[in-house]
Amino acid sequence: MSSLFSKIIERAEEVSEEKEFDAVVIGAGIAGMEASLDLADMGYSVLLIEKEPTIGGKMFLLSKVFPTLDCASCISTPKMAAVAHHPNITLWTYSEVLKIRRDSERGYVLRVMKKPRFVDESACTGCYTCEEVCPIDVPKELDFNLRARRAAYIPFDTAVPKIAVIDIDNCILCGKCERECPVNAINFLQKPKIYTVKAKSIIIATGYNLFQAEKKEQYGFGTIPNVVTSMQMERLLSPTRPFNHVLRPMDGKEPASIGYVLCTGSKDRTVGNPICSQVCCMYSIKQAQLILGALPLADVTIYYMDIRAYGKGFEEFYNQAQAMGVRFIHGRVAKVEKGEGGSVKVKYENIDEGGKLETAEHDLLVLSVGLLPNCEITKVFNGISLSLDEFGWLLSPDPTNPVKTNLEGVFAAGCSTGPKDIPDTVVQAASAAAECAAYLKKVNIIAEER
Amino acid sequence: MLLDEIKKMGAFDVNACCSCGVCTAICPLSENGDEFPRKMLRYAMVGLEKELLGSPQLWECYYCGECTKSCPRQADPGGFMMAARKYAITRYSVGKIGKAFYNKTLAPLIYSFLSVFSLIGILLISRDPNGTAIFTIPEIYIHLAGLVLGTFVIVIVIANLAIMYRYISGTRKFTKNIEAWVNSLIRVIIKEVIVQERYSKCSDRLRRYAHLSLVLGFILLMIATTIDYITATRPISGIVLGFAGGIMIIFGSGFFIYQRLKHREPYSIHGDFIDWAFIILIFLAGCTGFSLDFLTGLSAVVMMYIHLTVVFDLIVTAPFTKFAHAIYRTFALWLKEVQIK
Amino acid sequence: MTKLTAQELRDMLNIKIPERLAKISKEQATARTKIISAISDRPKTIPEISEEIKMPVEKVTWNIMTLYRYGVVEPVEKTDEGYYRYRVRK
Amino acid sequence: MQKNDKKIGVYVCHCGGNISDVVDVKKVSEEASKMKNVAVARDYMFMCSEAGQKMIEDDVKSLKLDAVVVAACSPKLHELTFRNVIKRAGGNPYMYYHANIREQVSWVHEHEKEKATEKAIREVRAAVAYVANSEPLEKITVRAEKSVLIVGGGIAGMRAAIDIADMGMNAFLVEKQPFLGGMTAKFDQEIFPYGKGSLKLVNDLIEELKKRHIIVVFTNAELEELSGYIGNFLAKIRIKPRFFKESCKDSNLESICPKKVIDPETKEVRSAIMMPPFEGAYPEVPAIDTNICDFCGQCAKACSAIDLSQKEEILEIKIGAVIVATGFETYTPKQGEFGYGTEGVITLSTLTKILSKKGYLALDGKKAKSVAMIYCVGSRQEKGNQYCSRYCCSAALEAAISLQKAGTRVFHIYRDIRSYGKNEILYEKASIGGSLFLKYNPDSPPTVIKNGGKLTVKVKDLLTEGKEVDLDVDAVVLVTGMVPRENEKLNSIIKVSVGKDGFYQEVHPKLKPVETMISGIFICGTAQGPKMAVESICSASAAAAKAASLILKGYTELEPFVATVDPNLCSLSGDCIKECPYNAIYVYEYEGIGKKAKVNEAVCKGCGACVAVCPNGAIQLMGLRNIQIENMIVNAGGFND
Amino acid sequence: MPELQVLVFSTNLISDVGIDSAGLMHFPYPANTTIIRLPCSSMLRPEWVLLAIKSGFDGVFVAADGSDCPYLKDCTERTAKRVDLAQRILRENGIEPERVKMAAICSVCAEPFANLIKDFIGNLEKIGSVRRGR
Repeated sequence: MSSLFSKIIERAEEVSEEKEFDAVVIGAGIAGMEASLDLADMGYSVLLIEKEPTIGGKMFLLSKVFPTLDCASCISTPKMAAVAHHPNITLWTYSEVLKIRRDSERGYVLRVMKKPRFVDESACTGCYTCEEVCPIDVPKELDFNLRARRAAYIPFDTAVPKIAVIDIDNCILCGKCERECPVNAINFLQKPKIYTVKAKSIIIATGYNLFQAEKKEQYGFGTIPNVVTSMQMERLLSPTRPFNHVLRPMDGKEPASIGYVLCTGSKDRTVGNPICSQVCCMYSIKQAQLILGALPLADVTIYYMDIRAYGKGFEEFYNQAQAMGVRFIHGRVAKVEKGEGGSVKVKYENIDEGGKLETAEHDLLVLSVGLLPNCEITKVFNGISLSLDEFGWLLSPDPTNPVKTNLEGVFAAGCSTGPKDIPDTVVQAASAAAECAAYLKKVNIIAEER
Repeated sequence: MLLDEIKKMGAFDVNACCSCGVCTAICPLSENGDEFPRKMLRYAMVGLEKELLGSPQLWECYYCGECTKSCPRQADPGGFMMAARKYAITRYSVGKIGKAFYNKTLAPLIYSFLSVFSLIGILLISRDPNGTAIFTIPEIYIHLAGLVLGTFVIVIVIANLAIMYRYISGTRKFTKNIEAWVNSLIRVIIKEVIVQERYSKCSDRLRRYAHLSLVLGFILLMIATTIDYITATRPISGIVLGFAGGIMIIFGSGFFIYQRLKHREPYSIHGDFIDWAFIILIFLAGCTGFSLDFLTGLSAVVMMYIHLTVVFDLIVTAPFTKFAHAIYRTFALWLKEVQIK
Repeated sequence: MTKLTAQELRDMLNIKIPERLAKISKEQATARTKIISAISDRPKTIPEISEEIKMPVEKVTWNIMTLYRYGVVEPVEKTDEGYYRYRVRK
Repeated sequence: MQKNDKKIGVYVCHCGGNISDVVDVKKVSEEASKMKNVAVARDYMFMCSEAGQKMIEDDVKSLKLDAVVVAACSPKLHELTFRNVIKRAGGNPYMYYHANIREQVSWVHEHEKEKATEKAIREVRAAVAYVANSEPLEKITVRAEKSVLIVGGGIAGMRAAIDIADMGMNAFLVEKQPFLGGMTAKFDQEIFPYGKGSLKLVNDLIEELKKRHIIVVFTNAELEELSGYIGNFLAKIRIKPRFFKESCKDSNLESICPKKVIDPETKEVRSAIMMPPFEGAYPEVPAIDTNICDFCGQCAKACSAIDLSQKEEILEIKIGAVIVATGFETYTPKQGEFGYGTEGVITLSTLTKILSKKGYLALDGKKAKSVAMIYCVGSRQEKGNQYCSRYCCSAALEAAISLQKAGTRVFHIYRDIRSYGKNEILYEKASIGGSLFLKYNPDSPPTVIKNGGKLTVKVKDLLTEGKEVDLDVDAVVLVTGMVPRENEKLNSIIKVSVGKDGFYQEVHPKLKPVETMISGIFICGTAQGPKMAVESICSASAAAAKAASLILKGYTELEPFVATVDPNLCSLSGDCIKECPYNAIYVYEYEGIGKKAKVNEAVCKGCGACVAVCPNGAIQLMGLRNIQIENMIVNAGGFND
Repeated sequence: MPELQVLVFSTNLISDVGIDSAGLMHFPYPANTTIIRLPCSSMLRPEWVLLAIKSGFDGVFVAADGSDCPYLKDCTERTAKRVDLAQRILRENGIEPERVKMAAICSVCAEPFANLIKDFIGNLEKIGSVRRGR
């Protein structure tokens, strides 16, 4: 079935005017934003490209962040605003890089498609009218399908830019939104626009993909109710939560007992990912603490293999969770089964307690899903290739300069080279900015000498 | 070192184990208090030989492969259990004779020797007192030889079981109630030998049927042979039972050979000489025995010789080869039933 | 009044609306109406609504939470079993 | 009184429930709207969001607000955000007060909702009183020296220096030891998954460093004094003499030197002459350790390159920023801690040193057949270092793999194996290579016993039903972690605060991971906290990036919160001059007024100590003038209404 | 008796952070507090304490920087001098000098702060409100 969107893509028009930037940053998550801001502060012109309709990546969807427990929005939203307002940063959301080729004279030439939102960006005020009148309910991706959004929607309350977008593949073209829009911003005749962009350097900050929990069949995600992923739990705990409280997605009950299955999709050769995802232990511990804040009477049990509280302040945070009464059980959950009344049964070996085989029942089971590479971008490189390592992350060949890739002038920031927590991501993004700035300086000197 | 010894028997990947416990929790047979396979792995890795050999759990496993399929480190715990059982067979056997059967050069030699020995014996026994009809065998000699052989094997088996009991009684205590012992034995024989109830918990149903048909086939053949022996003729009941038993054995062993050739399931990937010898001998025993009912004349006699040789090989080596698992498993399950928790 | 761009696009690309979407839109509308009418007399919990309108609990939850986020319904109180009762927002 | 025609906007944030679940934000904004001078008062879900910011921006423009109050989270998070909003709207960013009603109200008074609301109102009232008396301020622009001082010549310091140079600034690298390379050079271990040894990493960085003439390297040198402020620091560097004019061909020098000492780190005997410790070391010239040398002159007789008359120098340099990359020290176990002090019990750092030299472990000449590694020694302790040292699990696993290659069996006695990320492969490799892992409970730690020349480790192995396992081994390796470098002197010079764990404290782990409370001073590498080599390098270039974004332009802007003297009120009591810790106040001849006190804005840090002692209230802090504080005090309670 | 009211002077970089951390870690303390930030506690002019009492506050708590102060090594001593002076002024005005108290609050002193402020208010309750006459 050819989707409507693909038909519209065929109507794409080329924009003849070429744009030029010192650096193009691909991916506007926390890493992309940080790298862009640093470069922009140093005076370089930056084009920040994001394929989603809003910037912010995954961080702004989180509840609070470990180990300081400050709210993720409070850190990411101001950064998002700063990116949007910085005079040296050009921000293209809902845009995709189609092709990148090397040009000996000018560095890199990119073809970038700005997808149509079917909403006039300059007119939209983000008033939600279109979303309210739209008749189509679609699972909301940014709430990990815990509730619906509409086919015409504003991605998120704290989205940047806060502009509506129409999901044309789920649209019935009824025109209700168009009729109701108070500023007449909706225009279904918008076409995709393809730009040619010249850039001296590129920073890749495409982040990661979450492990798709349904692939681990034994854990029953998608088939057993009340088995959720940690990202769904993150949403349930966040101040912008989709529900009115921390509730089970099956029947809206307040869970009295919550289990966490660590290493879902990590350290597991049966799903093809032998490495550790670095963050799951800590975010699970954090969520456990938050749950005890939201539901003080709840029991929280974490099934782990090794607790990896390795970063600054992490061990202390882990100790704090233990002191709060979070139960830690050494043993990888083998099987998840449906219990009575929406409960979820887990079977595991309690290794540290003499290796007893045990079954526990929880109201809600959270699968702490791992991080997988998101390096699709390597496919758009034309005539040159950007190398990946054996696990599918971007290859960083040189330990003296870990943000460098195999291509000159292409740098990696954040999770593109491997799983990372937020502090490491921010540090690495700044590092990429430094190396990029150093590279730009060199390129400029060479250009001047010519 | 213990682990190295076991690794020689096939547990090639066991070192990869990181003690996550998935194998134990996924195992359909493992139960609270008698967990396996991870504990068995640990005993072997840490070098706790007494604990390992004293674990009846070794014999509870049917190697369905669930643990191996779900092992995140691909440490093949199922393969380890198999290897550990082989190791236990060598350790339980009197004078550690069993070890020879797991030696790649010794084992074929032993089998060749046994086969030649049995052939000569058969030929000797089959000599007519008049010295004329060499190829007619009075069945009484065969049965007699079988009886001697049987007694010999049974004595060794009992001695082996005594060794096994000593190990297991080192790790657990048993009831002193004789009645309980007897009742448990009957229960175990019915539930675990004849019906193989526990095996039904494993997911691969076809494999269970194959195994069950092997076991039942053997039992049927045993009954048939006994009937033959007692009646000294071939009554119709014996023929029917023998016929059925033959088919069941051919199906069962054929299935396992096919699986091994296909190399798809975890349990069929690795296998050394002794595994193949065991299963091929069973298959041959089934086929030759079965064909006896259809053949006449010289071909029947030749087939009979082959059949007898194969059966001889199988039975004489039974206490030292995989065949022994039938008796060790039954014994282990029996001991589990009478143990005091 | 000028023609809607939605209509124009439809005509231009000769688009037929997939049945899937038409069905979704109809189903959603009836589901919403049913839920709202079920709680119009008094606030109810999700299992109660599910029982009353014979709709799977998962579906009721999904719809209730969507309606809650769009400001149509609101939680009132929590039952001892840990369920919230929802009512139509005045 | 002040002119009271200011228009103030008050914005109360819900913080998505963080505040509004406790504080009745509607009531706060309602009360605020009744306050004097308040033109508009609103509440909103997330003031810091794009939409919230736009709301304020629009109000400032359309209502022509003079000043703004936002009542939200801690000002440490968003004060700057909202100042920028006002700036964007065309207002003066200093006509602003950030009332903290989250950390200091809603989060602590959860159970007293009404009183919390009242407190929030008081805070807003104080804030309104503040801005009602505020006046527009401008940032102070200070010319910035486009050069950076990097303290520490390990991998982090070298990386930072290279980046600083490459971005177009001058770099001064100061290393206390006679040679560059730091800790990484001492442990040659493969860096996973790069397949490169750490010594190679050091050598590569040294090569890069040498290529850049813009980088000035001082070895055998220490930061002696640091004065000034961001963009205009003045650093005094003490350079100790090497006593070598050039490299010396005679390799026997070390034996000629009669002074011998056991090196505390390598435990090896060395002389006072320190030869380059590895091939490619920088500088290539040897140095004499003055702590040991008694200037007997024997070496000078043997080698003409030695000049014992060299003198210590003190150099003054002007710099715009400082990057502190002083690294870590390895934890030294206490005597008896897991058998430490017994023969055959060594630390991980000793093991790596031995492995890098020999490739195998041999004690008493015999190759060790088996080794037990005890993890978390000096880390994750209930008493002592609570933190996890991050690198040790992976480093120990790496060492185990090398040991196994050499035929040594390894037992790992651990608590949690923290081989995070791709390092998990090391864990797997060590496992497959034959390592045995035994997990211990910290409540019953393993014991190391030496009996008749035999080492035995007793451990209750949680993985094997808690059974006690006795391991007879040839050596025990204590997997020791990182401890902060003790550096009292440097700490007193740079005044960067130190966290509970003893490492330098960053401003915020996510927002400002390499910045310190003192603007212009950055931290990176293991000085900030335990890290792997590659992570150290990343944080070093991050620090370089942050320094660059501050000073690369050649000027920097400072907050205008400095003291200022009203010469008309000043009686030149001299109290403020005495009180100022930065010598920022001096006597100045004002035209037509005469000699009065005056403040050097660029030096003043705005602590306000002078304000307190002025008998006349003549010296005041910009942005927090006495009248503002007094008005806050008078109005906050609202008791006089 | 009207509820006692306490004015707290905190410092931007250290003690305010400590008070924030009481919030972060949810260590409750009485809500009848109002907090005003100074850059450093040594900025406190003694007469401000008198002003606070006269403006209706029943007590003033000075959360000093202690040894963590980024500005001054001897911050505590300097602040102590100011508080001494403030007590003298209070006494001269017939007000109990116990109404002002100082303590060093470090940036992670969440629990100590909560306890100190509770104690301080407890002591004030013995003296009573300054507004008792009103």
